[in-house]
Amino acid sequence: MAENQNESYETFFRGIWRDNPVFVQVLGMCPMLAVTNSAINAVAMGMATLFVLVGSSFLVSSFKQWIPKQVRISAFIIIIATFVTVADYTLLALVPKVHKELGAFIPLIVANCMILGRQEAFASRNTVRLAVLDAMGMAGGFMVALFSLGAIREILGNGSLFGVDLFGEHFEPWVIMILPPGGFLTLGLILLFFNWVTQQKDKFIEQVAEAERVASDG
Amino acid sequence: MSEDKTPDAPAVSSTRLVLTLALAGLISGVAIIGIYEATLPTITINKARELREAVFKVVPGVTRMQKLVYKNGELVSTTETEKDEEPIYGGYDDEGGFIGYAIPGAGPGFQDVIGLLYGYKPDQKLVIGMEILESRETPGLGDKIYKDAEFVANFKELSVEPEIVTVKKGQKSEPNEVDIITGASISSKAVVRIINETHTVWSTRLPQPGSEPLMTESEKTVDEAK
Amino acid sequence: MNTLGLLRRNFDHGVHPAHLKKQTEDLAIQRVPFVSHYVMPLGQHIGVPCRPVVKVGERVGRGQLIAEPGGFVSTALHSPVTGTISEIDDFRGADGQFAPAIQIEADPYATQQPDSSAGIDWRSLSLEAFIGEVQKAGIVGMGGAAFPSHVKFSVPDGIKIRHLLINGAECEPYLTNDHRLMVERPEDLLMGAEIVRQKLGAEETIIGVEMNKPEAIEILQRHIQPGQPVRVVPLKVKYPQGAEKMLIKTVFDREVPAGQLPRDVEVSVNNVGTIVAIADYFLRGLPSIERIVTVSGPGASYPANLIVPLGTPVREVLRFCGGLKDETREVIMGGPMMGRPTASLDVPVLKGTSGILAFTEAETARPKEYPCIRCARCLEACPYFLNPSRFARLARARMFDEMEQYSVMDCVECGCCTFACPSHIPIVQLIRTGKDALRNRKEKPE
Amino acid sequence: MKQKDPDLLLMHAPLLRQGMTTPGAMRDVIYALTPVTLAALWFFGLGALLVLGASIAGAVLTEWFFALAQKRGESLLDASAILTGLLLGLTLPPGLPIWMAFLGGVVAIGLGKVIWGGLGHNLFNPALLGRAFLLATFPIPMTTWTPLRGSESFFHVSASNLALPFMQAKVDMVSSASPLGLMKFEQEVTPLTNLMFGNTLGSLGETSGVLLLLGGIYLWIRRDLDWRIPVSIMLAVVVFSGCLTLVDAVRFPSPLFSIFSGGLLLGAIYMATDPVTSPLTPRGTWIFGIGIGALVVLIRVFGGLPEGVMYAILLMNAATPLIDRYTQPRIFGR
Amino acid sequence: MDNLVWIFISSLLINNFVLAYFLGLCPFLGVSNSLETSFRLGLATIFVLLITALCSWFLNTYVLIYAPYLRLISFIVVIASTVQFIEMLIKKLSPALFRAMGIFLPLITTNCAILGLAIFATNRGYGLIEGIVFALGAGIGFTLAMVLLAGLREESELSDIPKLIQGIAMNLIIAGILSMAFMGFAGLFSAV
Repeated sequence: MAENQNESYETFFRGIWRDNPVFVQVLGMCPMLAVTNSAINAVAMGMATLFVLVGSSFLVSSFKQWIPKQVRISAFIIIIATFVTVADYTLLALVPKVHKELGAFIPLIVANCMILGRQEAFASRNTVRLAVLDAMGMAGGFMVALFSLGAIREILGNGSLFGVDLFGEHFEPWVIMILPPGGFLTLGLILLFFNWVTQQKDKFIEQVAEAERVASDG
Repeated sequence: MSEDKTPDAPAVSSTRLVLTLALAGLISGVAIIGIYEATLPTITINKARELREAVFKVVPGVTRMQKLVYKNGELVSTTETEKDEEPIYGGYDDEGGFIGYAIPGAGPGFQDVIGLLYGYKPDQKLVIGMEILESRETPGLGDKIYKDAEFVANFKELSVEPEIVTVKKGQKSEPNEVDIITGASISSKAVVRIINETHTVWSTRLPQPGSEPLMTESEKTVDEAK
Repeated sequence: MNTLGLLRRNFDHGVHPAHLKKQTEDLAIQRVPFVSHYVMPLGQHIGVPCRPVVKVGERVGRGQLIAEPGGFVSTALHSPVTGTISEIDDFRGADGQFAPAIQIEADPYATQQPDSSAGIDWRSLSLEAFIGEVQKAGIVGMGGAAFPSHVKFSVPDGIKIRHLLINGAECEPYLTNDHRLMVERPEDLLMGAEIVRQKLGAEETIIGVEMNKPEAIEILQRHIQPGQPVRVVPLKVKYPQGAEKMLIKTVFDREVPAGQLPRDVEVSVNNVGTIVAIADYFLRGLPSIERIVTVSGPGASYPANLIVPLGTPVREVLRFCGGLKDETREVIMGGPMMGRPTASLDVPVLKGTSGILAFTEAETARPKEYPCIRCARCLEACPYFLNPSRFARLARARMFDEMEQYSVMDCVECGCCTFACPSHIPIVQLIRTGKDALRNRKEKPE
Repeated sequence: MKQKDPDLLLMHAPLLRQGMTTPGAMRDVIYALTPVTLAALWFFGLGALLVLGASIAGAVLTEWFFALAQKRGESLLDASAILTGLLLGLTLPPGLPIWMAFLGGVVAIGLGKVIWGGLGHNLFNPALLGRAFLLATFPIPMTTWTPLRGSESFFHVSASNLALPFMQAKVDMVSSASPLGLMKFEQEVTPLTNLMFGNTLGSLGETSGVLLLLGGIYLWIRRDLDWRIPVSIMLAVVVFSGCLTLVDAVRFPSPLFSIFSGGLLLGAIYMATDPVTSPLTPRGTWIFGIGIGALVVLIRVFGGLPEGVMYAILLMNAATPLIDRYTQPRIFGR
Repeated sequence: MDNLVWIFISSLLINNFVLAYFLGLCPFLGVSNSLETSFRLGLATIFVLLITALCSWFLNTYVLIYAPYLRLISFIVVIASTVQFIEMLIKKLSPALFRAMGIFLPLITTNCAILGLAIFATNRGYGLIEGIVFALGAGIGFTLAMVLLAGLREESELSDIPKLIQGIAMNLIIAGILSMAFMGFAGLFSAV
């Protein structure tokens, strides 16, 4: 049971950082860049993705025995599309303003390679429990990425976070940040930072390993 | 694309493949129709409210409205939505007296399509209000077409005779002139152009002032309080 | 097009290094005295090394055959001096590599008269016999490449040489050996040219001389007999005017197709020194045992144009001209653009050694190398219209296949690109790395 | 007597080099820009100096910082960072807050050069990249043209220059449109003499056509400049705008106006000719120049912006690898 | 007519699918390492986009007015089968091309550009001709962006790009710069 616990924990948190779908696997770029011009949009998109990913992972892992391999991709896509449609209508009914901002990118969740990828690589091969945990981890990681990008872009580009003014009225907004180039550049720089952190970490681990080796040799 | 994987997949009859997909389709269809039916009322209400708010904004003083379409040479009231129709909206006061039209228009702006709605008083040939519904203009510059109150104020009382023209900021002297926004001339000119173009289309379709379609009873009942 | 070409009389691109010939151009050729020993490497020419026909301890006369051709693309070697074979072994060459060579101890008491002094009746020779004689005489291209001349003269069936083009361009700075030959031995040059022309059956002889040698042009023109089918063509001063394909482009306004030889456009190009060597052999029976060498450069105490017996150690040649100045940092065999540096002064003068140049700090100091800023000066310099900048970048990225796609093998390493590079990138070396890598790959398929 | 051999080096041929060096070429460009810079100071006063200083400082400090971080060192000696900063500064409006100019310098070097691997490796003109970033980031300050100094003291600095970092500029004077803006939005033609001698509004370095041309001639004489690029750009602009003028002389500006207005000369002579980001091959440079000219006319006349030189050059920079690839010179004998 | 020109220019340059709408980023960032492949993939995408425009117009006109909720599902199914068809076609006609694109062909299905085109065209109520012009502009714009990026990437392979930046981060930054350069086209042909 303890091991199982460990595995669940691992499955969940893997998606957040180590295998982060955006920063590490570089998946799901389209919604990533298109809707992150404000934090609220990013979060809404993240929630919608979470809903779709968790829902379809649950279904796929539940019915994995009954889905023949030959048509699995089509079946996955139908399942995903169903959940996306549900999310689309729900958002339209509940928060029409946000839906208008996200526009065409809600239906485009279907085309997010990350979701299909998780079905193929994980949900269709694991238990329901793990599949849902993995989906939550991945979607969580996706949301972290969306949010950090959205927050950076909104803070610099509009001087606000979730619409709350941060710097007073004399702040000069960096308009580029909420324009398309700002999306590309910010994500590029975040990835750069991520690379750098990973590199430093690897270096550190190496140094520790080296020190241990020296110690054990000595 | 799964050719290389076929060998290790168990042989499955094609009937079963089709059945599986059909079943999946069925389930998804049911789910989709379910959510559609469940959310449709709210969505319809939301949309109607949004539209009404916009119409009320561009035609001040309006409390009731109805959709009008141009059909067979005359402007008639309708509640149905048909494809390829371009509706406008008639605005009325509580007594059903006609106040003005709200006419939607769209056209290319600086970045992307600008969609707007403007209020029009046919007897005075005046634009009496303008609201941008859709735009992706540059934040800080082009978005002034709806963020800059001074610019929007241009459209509170704007003559369309002979046509709306743009002038440099602060030089407005005639009733048909609009002060453009410094640094966002393209966007502000686009707004004016869209109104001009839309007006050219509709000026011939609108009936003589005084003979506007009457407010129909059916609309009145659907109308909710603001 | 042809008229235009004649008016233009030039090849495209190329560079304009300073001539630097003033030091030696008016110095008459002097003979270097015989020294105590000589080293004759067996591979002085392009192609297969020759095979020694003498043994250690054997006495040889000056001009006596000491090694025979090792194949068709190979040539004979003669003793430059009367003396005794003291060693047949590997000797260190200018590039620092060991290669087989014959060392000869000179006989200090010998007269040093050549073995044979009788000419050869060249008129009666057939073309094949003539070619055989040229191989026997050990004559190679004296311009620097040292390509066996008889191979050049052997034209496959179906091709006819119509023009004999004599290369007196001498476009390398500093060098004046060809210039002095033209000034001092115009009759021999014209006679040698006549022999080759008649044997090859060419219609005319054209001597291309760069315009910075007006004296040579004037003297040659004066010596041409009326009716003799010889023209002297003054050439624009530009490096590498002396590269045979460039010379052909200048004179005939024709491009030798890539991968083909001058003979494919009905031309045979030979250096002035080669032609004089042919004259020496057929008129006087003197095989290729000495050559003219220009000693110059800022590090040379007394610059000179010298007749040097082949195999003379560079040290001895330099000693004859008063040695090197103290500030000398580098000694180059050949011209400053394409010559090779030598690691030791004990290396001998070879058939292809056109000059011995001593350079000081000022010439060898390499300014800091900057990144390539893609200024395209190398493209404007490259006479083969290659893209050296790209080669250099590709070579650095070790993308050799891409280099081949950009035709790196067409490069002749003339050095124009490196000369022109404001960022001081050693482009030629980088190209050589690429070419070597490609060649090695070819030799070991898979 | 045995002579002692010197220690022989094995430097490879060619041992001769022509005299020009890369840093020398950079310095030449800076010299060529000196008159323009002085003219900018004359026309716009101390504010211009602050803006130029800030952009140069931004560029040089960034270069220095990354040189330290990557332990490359010495990269300041080639003067390229100073040149980038200067070029960027000359494309900025005189009233720009200096913190923005500084940021522009940082972006120009950081995004335009360092991440590509330094000098010679960037594929976009760093100065223009810095400017494009600034224009997209601060569209209003970047298109606010303060008037000429006129009778104001040289030491008068516009308050907008001194805005606090990250804060908006206080606009303390009525700004007007640049000649191109006037042309585009008001169909008002600025007299040519004003354009030629710099007596107009605009970016610091783009006002004086004559001085820009003089600098270009100096560079051409010094062989630091590929004449094909400016010539083909100007030819293309003249041809395209000439055709349009023939169609409608009121709506479309004359060729001479097109050449002398805006940043065309500055861009054509000093930015497009940046060897690093322009094609290598002669044929390529013609295509490059004509492309820039065509895009400039397209954007100026049919686009939403009054000026398009910067975008035209950046777009052609992006196309340069393709141009280079398809315009490889015919190899000798092939 | 003016409208068609604007739709074309807008989808080609001003609102380039990749550089302004972020559609089709997977192949844009993934396949663009070789010019040749990029160009071919671009052509394939143009083709698929045109088919998509036709399909979505058909669906919009004859199916979706009765069942708007089926929009997403029907788009996906139709597009996926079209791509399957293209894949088979390419496999048959040009095995070399098929090999060159390998795993990326199925990716066209999940390429957001395809679905995005259908959705945008529906949202904007484009007719058949407008839809085709839109698809053409978007497809050429996608190819243009792909080819430009591929050229830049091939060239930058010869550069000393620091290790840290190489890869996706660099591609994103190049894309950002391209996107910035494309901003110059804003307002093109709408101002006149």
